[in-house]
Amino acid sequence: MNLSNMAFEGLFAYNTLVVMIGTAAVGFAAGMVGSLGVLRKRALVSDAAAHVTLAGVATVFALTGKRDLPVLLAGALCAAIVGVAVLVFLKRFTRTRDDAVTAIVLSVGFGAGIAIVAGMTARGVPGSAGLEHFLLGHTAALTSGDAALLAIVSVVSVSVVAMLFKEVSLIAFDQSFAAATGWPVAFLDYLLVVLVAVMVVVGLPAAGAVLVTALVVIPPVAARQWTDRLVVMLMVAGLIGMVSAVGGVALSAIVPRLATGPVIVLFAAVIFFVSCLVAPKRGLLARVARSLRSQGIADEHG
Amino acid sequence: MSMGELFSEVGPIHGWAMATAALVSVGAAAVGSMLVVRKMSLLGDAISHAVLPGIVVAVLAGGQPGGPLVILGAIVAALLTVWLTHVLRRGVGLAEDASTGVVFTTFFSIGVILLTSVASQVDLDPACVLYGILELVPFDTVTLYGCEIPRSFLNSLVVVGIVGLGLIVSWRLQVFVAFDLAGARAAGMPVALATIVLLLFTAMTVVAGFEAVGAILIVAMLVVPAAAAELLVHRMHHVVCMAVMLAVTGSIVGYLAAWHLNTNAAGMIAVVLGFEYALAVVFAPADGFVSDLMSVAWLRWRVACEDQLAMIWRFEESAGVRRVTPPKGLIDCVARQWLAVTGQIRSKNGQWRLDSYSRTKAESIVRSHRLWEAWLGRHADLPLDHLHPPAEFIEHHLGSRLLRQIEDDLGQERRDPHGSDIPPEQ
Amino acid sequence: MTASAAPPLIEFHDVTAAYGRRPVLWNVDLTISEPCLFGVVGPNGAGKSTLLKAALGLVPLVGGNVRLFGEPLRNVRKRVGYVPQRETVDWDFPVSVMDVVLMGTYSQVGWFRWPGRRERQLAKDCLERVGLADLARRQIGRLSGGQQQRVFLARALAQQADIYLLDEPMAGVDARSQEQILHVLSELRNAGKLVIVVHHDLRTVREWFDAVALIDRRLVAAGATHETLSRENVQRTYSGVVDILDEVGHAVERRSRTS
Amino acid sequence: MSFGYSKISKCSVFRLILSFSLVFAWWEPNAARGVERPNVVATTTVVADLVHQIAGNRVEIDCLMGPGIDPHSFKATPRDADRLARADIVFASGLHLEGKLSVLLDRLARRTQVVQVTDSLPKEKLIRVTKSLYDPHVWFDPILWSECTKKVVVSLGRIDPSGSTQFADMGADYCQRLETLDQQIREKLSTIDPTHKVIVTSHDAFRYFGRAYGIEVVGIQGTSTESETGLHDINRLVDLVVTRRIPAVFVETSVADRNMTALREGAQSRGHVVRLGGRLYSDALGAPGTGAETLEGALRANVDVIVSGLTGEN
Repeated sequence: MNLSNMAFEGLFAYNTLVVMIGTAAVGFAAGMVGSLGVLRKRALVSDAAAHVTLAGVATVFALTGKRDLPVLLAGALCAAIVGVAVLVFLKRFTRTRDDAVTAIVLSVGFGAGIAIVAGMTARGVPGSAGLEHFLLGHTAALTSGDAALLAIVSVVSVSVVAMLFKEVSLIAFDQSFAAATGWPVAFLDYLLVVLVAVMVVVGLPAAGAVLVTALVVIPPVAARQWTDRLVVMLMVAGLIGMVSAVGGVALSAIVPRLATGPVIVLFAAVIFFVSCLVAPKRGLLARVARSLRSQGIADEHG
Repeated sequence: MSMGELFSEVGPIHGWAMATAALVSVGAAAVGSMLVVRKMSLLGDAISHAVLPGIVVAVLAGGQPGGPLVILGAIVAALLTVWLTHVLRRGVGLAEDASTGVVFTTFFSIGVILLTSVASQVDLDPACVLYGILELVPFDTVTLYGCEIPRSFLNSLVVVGIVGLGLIVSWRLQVFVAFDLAGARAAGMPVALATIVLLLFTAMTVVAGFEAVGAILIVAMLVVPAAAAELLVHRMHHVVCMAVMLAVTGSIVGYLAAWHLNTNAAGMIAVVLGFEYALAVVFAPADGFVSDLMSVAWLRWRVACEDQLAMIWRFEESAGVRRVTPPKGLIDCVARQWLAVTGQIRSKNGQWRLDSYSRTKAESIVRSHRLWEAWLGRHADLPLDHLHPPAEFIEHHLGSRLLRQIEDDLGQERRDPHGSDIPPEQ
Repeated sequence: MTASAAPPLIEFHDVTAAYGRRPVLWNVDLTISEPCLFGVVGPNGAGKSTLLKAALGLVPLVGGNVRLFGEPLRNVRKRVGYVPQRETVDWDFPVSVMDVVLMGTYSQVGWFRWPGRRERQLAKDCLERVGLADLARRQIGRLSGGQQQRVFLARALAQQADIYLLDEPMAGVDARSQEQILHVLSELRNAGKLVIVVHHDLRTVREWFDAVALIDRRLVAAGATHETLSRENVQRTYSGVVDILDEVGHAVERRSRTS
Repeated sequence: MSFGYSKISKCSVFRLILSFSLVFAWWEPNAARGVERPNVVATTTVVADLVHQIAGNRVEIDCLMGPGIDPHSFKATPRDADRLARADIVFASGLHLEGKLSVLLDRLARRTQVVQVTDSLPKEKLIRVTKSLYDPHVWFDPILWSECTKKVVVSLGRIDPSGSTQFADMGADYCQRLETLDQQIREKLSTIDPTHKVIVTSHDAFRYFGRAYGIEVVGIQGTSTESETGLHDINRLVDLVVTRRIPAVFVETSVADRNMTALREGAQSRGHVVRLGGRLYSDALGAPGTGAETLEGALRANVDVIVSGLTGEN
């Protein structure tokens, strides 16, 4: 009785609600934006963008000496946009493969960030140590301001996706047709990765690099199991992202000492694995059933 | 100061640190070349996150930081990651990057949850348990035959030795599988074995790399030198050698730069490796931007000079009927001046003349022009007046072997479609 | 006829097209003034697809130019329909047959706006014409090869173009689909459109196409099918004497890089 | 020849050449300096202060992690290796405060003297966190910390025998000062309303402080600063703060303060305004000139912040 009472209270506490709103907004938007990213085979651009932000954060700190969140966020955003620009540039104009380009941007960007931070620390610049914690999540510590920012960016990203859905899905599906009919493929391509980068940067202080990457990748691939329609996939991905966020937040509000961000990721992962098992057409069970049935028919006829 | 004093207490600190970085980078670059070719570059990053649950479990089971149990836990977690990624790709049909993304984020989250809930009372900073500090590697030594050798260096030596030997033994198989998976399978090669061995090597290298030089650096060491080497050279064993060279120089230059700038060596080495890659992008002999620009510029210059020579040759051939027109653009103007200054053409009574050397050159250009016109006229459905422009373009590109081939193809024909004689080969 | 007054429908003027630096299609000079069913025929690797891509600005031209309706491509892009090769897309992509056909209307719909009722009706009609109306909601990967090709054709129809460029629409396609596609193409021709089809099967050329271009890295011959498709021309197309062109192409690539 | 280390920074061209030559150079810790003072490397500012209080200017103290640097986010540079290599003796805090470095220090002990100052403390006086691990933040209990002086005095005496009496005197003197400080702290803290004697802060660095002065200490994060927080813990803290009407919470100099912001917002939503009591020094002391560059100064500053926060002087 007492236990359930406490759990109940925890679920409706102010902080729980704030965190739930913030992460649900990010979960929904990341699911939608991520769907297009995953279909364009750009799933891990988010990971690269997240790591590159450290260089921006460090540079901005070195220039201004301020550790205020808006200043650092601005630096992170610049770095992420430059990072994905380099990424798109290298993909277009060099022979290096996509995944290698992602890994290069990720590791070199992060290394540069660490070098700048360590350089400042070694020179005794106060406040410079631990800037890389910017990449770690503080999901449980979202404030109403954070949640509002996340909600706004999520609304903006969802509207951009809604506006450019037609164009982006076209280049994702059939690039040569898109080019032949006169759509600016390179521009749209860049727009998509910038959208992902913005998502990542805004989500970083709240969710951390790994959670953002997870929210951009896992809900879309889970949603893909359930549907063959793109619009539906985007919606389902957004929904899965949202459900994971709400579920993870609720669970971490009930059970003590359960880090919120990782629980959200685990929720999404569980949804993904369940989807792989029981999805109506593509799921493992459905496929097994199909093969059994066709075997049965073959037996009857044989 | 005597030699005894010189060698007394402190070893060559930075030398050992650099040697360790270089050694790890050799293994990483070799394995990384394979990974890059097989589009598995992101595995390093994935493993660097995904080992966390393995470490936590190992520590909970009583493993000591840097001890064998922790390393074993990390390797097991790394192999699990790799295996699950593979299953998702094959079984569910996910793309490589998506399956990697799903697995490593999930693993990392499991690790953090274990850390905060089960192990929250342990002051278990994953960074302390596994990730080495390159700069301080030389202080952690073991004595071997009376020599103080850093433990990480020895560990890396063992791992790099195993990996290097394994790669050399399975070299042909690995290369075949990397370039033509379907073909290798069709040829009945043990493709699965090759893949498993490669992934095992990757896991070993990455974990050993963490332990020696830290997580930031190993991801860079795996991919960046290999990708740069791929831009510079083309054959697989050249790629591996080049990648190893780039990795080693990157390690040493990066460490020195870190010393000079007083900053973290791992971060700086990653930056230097990135710089090497950028240099490769810009200056690669075949595909680099600079060589592209240079070759285009050089081609334009050569074309301009050759056009001048050919024009004067035609003037001489026609015994003055055709005119030597004044140069049109700047480059033509400079080209003619250059030819005049170097004595290849001379002005005599207001008429331009070729010397014997440049006459040979001019003749071969005209020969190439007319041969091409004749050949094109025979083989392509083109009106007579459309033959000249393509020949103007091609005349600068045909070598003597090709010209002979074209001549053979034309048989007895010794005139171009406009009726001019084709000069014979010199 | 009126051809003298109107500019030719499509005009390749001395087109040399390259992949990277290596020319793969040499000096094609081809003008088509009248609506017809036009076949582009040649052996594998002859540069047939490259010819279409050159017309669409998808490969760089080393020399020459292409004009459509007497104008450069960018002015008349909306009047050109395109059916790419089937291998170029990810068939596992989560779109239905209807969605794909609607893509044909996107360039008319323009930025930011969604296809409306009119476009949906158009797409439905196009699907009807290729005989796939009943499969409109199916995911595109669950169709047979021939059906997929017909979906692509329907998408091109939805572009409502005046010139249609089809890249190997008959490759790996069942007989029923072939018939259907051919039927639609002749309908288009009868409606006064120019239909250019890249084709690799010599046996069917004579009965299907009004005019052909024989291509093997250069234009061998072009004109009305019965005149052009002579034994001699075919031999010249398929004899491979022009393997020399490949070598020249490589020479151009090499010379412009390293010399 | 011998280089004065401080001269190196003067000329950058010289520095560049040197950076290459240093790679292959072998150091001798003593002969390499013109100055005769022994070279002491301390890991954290707290340890550096302890050594400084005992040795004064008889030794040259070099602190690896400067003011405001959380030992958990320490990134080494090649120069740190130089510093360790040139050290005559290395003082560390011990009890795994230095993370990865702790392991290395154990190994370093084979070539240089390494003194982990908290090692000498009897285990029963320490706060046990798990089976084998103890809370390392001993210095927040001045009396317990003063017990570490003995070990420092002995170790310093070994490398500078001529100064050993001076070290012993200064050590005793320092212990006395810490005792006085302890009394002062007790007096100051007694002004706080007993129900408000709770320090809510972002990580569990103040357990010894709490034990010594009878103050409840609640941290959101564990002892380590890297792990993420669960929502349940935040809610629990909000509950605690609101039900006990705690007037202020505290953040630390070296740790991110997001959790505290969220906590205050949560309390505010339930009608209880919590002030940000101010910054407490935890793993690192203040920069020179702040008055908190010594442990005594930092403890006084902390106590002032705590008292003014918890007595509700608005």
